[in-house]
Amino acid sequence: MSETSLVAQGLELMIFGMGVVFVFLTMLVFVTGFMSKLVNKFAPEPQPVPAPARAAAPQGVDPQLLKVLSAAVKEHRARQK
Amino acid sequence: MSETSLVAQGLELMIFGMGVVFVFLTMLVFVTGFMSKLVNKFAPEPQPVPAPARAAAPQGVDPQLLKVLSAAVKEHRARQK
Amino acid sequence: MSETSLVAQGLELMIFGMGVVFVFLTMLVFVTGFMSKLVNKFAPEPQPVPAPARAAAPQGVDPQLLKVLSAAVKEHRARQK
Amino acid sequence: MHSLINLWHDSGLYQMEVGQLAMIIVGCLLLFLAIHPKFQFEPLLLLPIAVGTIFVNIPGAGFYAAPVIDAHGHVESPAGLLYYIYHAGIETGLFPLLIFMGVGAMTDFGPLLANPKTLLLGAAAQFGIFGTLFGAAALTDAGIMDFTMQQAAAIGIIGGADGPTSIFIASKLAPELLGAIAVAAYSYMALVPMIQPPIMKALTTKEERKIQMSQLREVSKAEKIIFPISLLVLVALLLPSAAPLLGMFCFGNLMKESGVVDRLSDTAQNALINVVTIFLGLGVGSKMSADKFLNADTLFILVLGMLAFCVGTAAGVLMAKAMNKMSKTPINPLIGSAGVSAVPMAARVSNKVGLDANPQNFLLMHAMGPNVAGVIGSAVAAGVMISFFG
Amino acid sequence: MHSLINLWHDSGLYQMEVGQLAMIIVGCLLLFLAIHPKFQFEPLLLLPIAVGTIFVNIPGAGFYAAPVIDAHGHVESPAGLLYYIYHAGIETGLFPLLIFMGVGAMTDFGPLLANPKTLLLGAAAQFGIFGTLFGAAALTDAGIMDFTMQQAAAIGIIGGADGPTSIFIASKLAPELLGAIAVAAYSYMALVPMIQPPIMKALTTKEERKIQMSQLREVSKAEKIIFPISLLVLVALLLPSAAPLLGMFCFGNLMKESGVVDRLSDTAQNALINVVTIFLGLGVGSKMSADKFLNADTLFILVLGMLAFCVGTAAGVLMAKAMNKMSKTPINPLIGSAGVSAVPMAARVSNKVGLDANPQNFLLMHAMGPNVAGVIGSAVAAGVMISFFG
Amino acid sequence: MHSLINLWHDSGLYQMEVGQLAMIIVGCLLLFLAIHPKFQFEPLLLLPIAVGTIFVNIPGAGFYAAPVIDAHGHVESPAGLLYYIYHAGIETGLFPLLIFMGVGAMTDFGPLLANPKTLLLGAAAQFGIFGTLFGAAALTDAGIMDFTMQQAAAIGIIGGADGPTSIFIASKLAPELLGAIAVAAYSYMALVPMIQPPIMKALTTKEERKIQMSQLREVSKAEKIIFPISLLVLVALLLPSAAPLLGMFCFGNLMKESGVVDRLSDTAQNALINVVTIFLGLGVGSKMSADKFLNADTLFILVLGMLAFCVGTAAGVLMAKAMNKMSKTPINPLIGSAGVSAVPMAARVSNKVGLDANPQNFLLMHAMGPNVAGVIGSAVAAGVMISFFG
Ligand code: NA
Ligand code: NA
Ligand code: NA
Repeated sequence: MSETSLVAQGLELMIFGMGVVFVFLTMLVFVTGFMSKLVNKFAPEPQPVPAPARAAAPQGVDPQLLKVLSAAVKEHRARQK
Repeated sequence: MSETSLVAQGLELMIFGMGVVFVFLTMLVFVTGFMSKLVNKFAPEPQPVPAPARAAAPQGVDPQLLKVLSAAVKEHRARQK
Repeated sequence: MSETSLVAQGLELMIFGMGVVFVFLTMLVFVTGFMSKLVNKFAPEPQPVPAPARAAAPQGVDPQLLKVLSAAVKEHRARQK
Repeated sequence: MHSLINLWHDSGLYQMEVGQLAMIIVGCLLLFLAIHPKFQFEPLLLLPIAVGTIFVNIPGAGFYAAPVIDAHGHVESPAGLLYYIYHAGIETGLFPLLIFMGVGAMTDFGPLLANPKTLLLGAAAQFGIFGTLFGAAALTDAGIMDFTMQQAAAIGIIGGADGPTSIFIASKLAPELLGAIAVAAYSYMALVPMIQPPIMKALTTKEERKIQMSQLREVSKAEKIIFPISLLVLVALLLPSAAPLLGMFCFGNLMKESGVVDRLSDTAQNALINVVTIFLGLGVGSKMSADKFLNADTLFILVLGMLAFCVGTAAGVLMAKAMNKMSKTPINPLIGSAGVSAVPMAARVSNKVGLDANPQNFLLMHAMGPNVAGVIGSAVAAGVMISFFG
Repeated sequence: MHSLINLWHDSGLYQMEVGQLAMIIVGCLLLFLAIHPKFQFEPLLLLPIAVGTIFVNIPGAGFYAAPVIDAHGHVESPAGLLYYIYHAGIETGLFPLLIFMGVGAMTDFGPLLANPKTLLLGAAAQFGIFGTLFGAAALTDAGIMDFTMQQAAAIGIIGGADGPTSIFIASKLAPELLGAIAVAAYSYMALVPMIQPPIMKALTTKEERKIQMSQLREVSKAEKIIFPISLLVLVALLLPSAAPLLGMFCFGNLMKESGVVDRLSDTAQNALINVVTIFLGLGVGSKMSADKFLNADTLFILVLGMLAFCVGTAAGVLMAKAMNKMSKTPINPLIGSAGVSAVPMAARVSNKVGLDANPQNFLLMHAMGPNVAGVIGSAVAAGVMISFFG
Repeated sequence: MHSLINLWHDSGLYQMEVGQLAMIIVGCLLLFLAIHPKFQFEPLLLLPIAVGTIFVNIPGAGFYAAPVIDAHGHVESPAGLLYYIYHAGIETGLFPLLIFMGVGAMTDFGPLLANPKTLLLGAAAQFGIFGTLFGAAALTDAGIMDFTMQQAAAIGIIGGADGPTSIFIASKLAPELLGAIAVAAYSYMALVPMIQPPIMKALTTKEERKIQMSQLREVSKAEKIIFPISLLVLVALLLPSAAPLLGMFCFGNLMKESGVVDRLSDTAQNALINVVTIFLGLGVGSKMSADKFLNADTLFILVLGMLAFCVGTAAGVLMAKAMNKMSKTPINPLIGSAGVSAVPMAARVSNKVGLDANPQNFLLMHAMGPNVAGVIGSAVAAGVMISFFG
């Protein structure tokens, strides 16, 4: 490596590096596509899981409180009649 | 240790180990019982602490909840009119 | 240092230490005052930021919310009558 | 081009040995067991172990490379990630001890304090450890297996059904078996609902399984605070070699029960134990190299580990049967199986088998006593081993 | 008095060299850029870096003092805080790897999986890295600058627009430039909303900017779980030198997507990454000493780093233009610029420039694909460099 | 049997020396003081210290065993838990510095900025430190005690009423006294409500105690952000030896006040400080061995430490009296006692004694200024000592 000029080395690393990046990511495109096809063929999702409870209450809204709240709402409606 | 066969050593460690385990835990049974008696004699608990507030609201008031709450209040007021 | 007695060293460190502490904190008084003047001259705060939400609910279920909640419940009951 | 050839020589495809490939597949299999909804075997540990397994078997990635230090003490090239993790946290024993502290801070000794006799069930179930140890020694003498006494002890500890204890002992007595032992321990802990019930049913009559136990008394806060201190002092007096494990366990529990350092207890139960769990798993995975895992020893470890679970379960149940016969108050023998630890899975299994026999029979809280006693019991067994070999 | 003279000789006023004073002012300037509402340049990293810069330039404070060990191995005087942080976390590569794990646990590969072709945009944008590297090498050959090949590579990686990758590579290839490189990387990431739009507009027609893309399909949970494993295996087979960075990234993402270790994923995304971020910033700051920062190299690094961002942006946009011409489904060239990474800032820039051209054109989710592809791309580029120089 | 004899020889009962037993009892006593509702002396530190005390005095448990390394650098047997904790976190000074960062992130300099003159109260109260230091030196010269100058300084710092500062200085100047100094510091901080009021009342007239102070002005966000930077720069210029402590304090405060790195500030105030507190306490406990604690020095330390608190309190009150006489705006002398630090306990004591004299007199916010000034003051004093002995 000591012989070649820096610019030659830079050129080599540039071509070589971009080549590897493209080859790797192109292979990843195919692997991903293949994987997705396999998954959707053999393990199709029964239905898009809504998981609203988890999404809506990521941390700290505890069920206890929700219970209290819905009880309050119910009571409220009952009295409203 | 190099003289005795592995099976003899294994037997020794087995008997010895189970012995220690039983002795230790048996002593712990007595120590625990004795401790409990002492505690209940000299420092009987006045009443089982209920501590409901803390259990009900573990962490964070989340915005979601506030939204739900204010929506409920609005609805309430609307119906009240 | 090996020559002087401990009491002399102690005296020196005492006078010297208290001196430095006072000089440092006195300078800090001036620096702070100067800084505050500069800030209030060149970057006066438009208005004292209330930021009540953040201050009120640092961690845990904040009392503010509980107040709001119980107030709502009271109001609700009062109107119900 | 020259660099292209270098890259090819650096690539996994060129360097990969068949053993490494096999271990990467093993890693993927462990991931499957950790993640798939049908299994979900102790994913908190098994997932990081699986990833560590894959990492350490990637040829040329240097995850377990040793550091290169020049003559002046300067680092020429740093070590790999798993090298640092293993040597800083597992070789030193720090990670298992911190896990024990966190587990202590999550443990409620209430049911045990309400019925301290159940400590004996936790003692009996440790026969799984020592019986297996003896078995491994005997089979080695018979020429069937080839273990040292230390290795036999490290394999036996799988029967303690307690992950951190297994890792702590294996890293001291037989680090070369650490990977297989940890995987066996966590897998069988996850398999408790399948391993235990047949044994429990075979050793008990239907009548015994129907036995209802009298409700546990309330335990006061003071008792809960003094218990870990008493246990710590008892360990100090009788079995100091068990003091690191049980000491950290008691420390964690004391932080929780004292109620005066809630923020520390919280951190011990959450941020700290989670960080340590990630690193512990990766570090265990670092021992899952092909030469250490792909051999007959691993197979024997899996067989002996399973045996240890079965023997421990049986010993616990038989002890509970005996205690039921001698005790005035009724004791359902099904709670004996919970003495192996595997908290809280084993206690739930006791409860479930009890409910099968008698839909009114709620054994969960009764089984929690022997369950946490099993943790103490296997830590005591670990102390015996450290003292024996130390 | 004697001690008064000592104190004066110990004071900063007496000892301070002009370079140190200048660097403290640089530190204050970085603080200003991190904190002032008009800038707020990546404050999570820039604030600790700025404080570390001030710390390390206080004469006599010993923040980067080496430890003094006597002949028996006892510590006579301990090292400084930043010395420990740098050597434990940055020299070893641990901190960038842990950050990568946390970032993985925060990343959603959904948009990428819905449109895997966008991976190619993440590839193209890495031309910023290699073009700049070539430029630095050429300018050195021309006698304008004076960098080694390793330094050129470390500077080029700024174009990856990914902070931890830059720090990881710079600490390996050119630790003497680490401070300037990290500051440039984080500053330009913060400046993406100003750097990219002119380039994006110059390289696209108004018609192209108006192109609406078809809605992304739903991606199943199974795909999201299998993707990081596939990526990890691919890295293992093809480019092991990229395995530390991408492996930890995949590990973090797998913790998140598997859904079975939520508490670990949570900790990786919060407590752990926060602690590491504090230390990483301080550690980077420890390399901001006057002799390393106040020289022409820093100026060149800032210029070349900016160039790298511009070239990467342009390459991404041009690649997207080409793909739009070849693809059946329309591809808005504006999403190409997101391939540089700078997640999620660059994707937001694509969205904003798209909205300027067509108020109905929501590109955000489409740009998230190339955006995370850019992270993978620059980690691959980093792997190439490690393999090249290793 | 042989192994039974070994076990007996390994047991605590066989090995325990009377000093170790006494120290275990001391540990239990500290637990009592930390946990019992009547005391609850700074439990966050005292509980881990107490547990560490018990740990290190268990004979044969090896909590403070040194590692055994063979000739090739391989670990033959790892060190004990407390050995690692002490050498990694206390000997290096890392733990006190991280605590200081966390405390900085919890501190509000608002009251101090509204009335910067109160910084002088924080200065005056440091006379507790230097007066005690002088006392210890004089009593040693008189042959009553036997301390070196370094030890005298480390004892004096107890009067700073600031735990981490005490530990930081003691670990540098007199590690052999660390245990006793830390226990004294934290215990007396907890006893502030009993130590201070008599002194405060003795030195003030009822009229003085009734003085109401004018309401503090609002302090802007910009001032709060610039203050820690100013303080850091002033330290850099004048007293670099105080820069580690005050630098980390300012860093923490800047993270909080800047408002741009809330997640880092959060972690510094919670997960990180909690983890470090656990380890700091255990590490301090590791110095509580019988030979270091059960001697006359400890007694003298307890006496001198108490004296330091009293002298500091008195100096603060007298300074406040003097300032009240010279100042145009009224200053209640009771806020002077808060200058010792012990945040926020000492400020609450000022408030309470004020309320006793005049139920309309709310001094809490006024006392918070000198209270945080006391932290700065004792860190400055620490810097003086490091410079003097360094
Ligand atoms: Na067990
Ligand atoms: Na990138
Ligand atoms: Na103080």
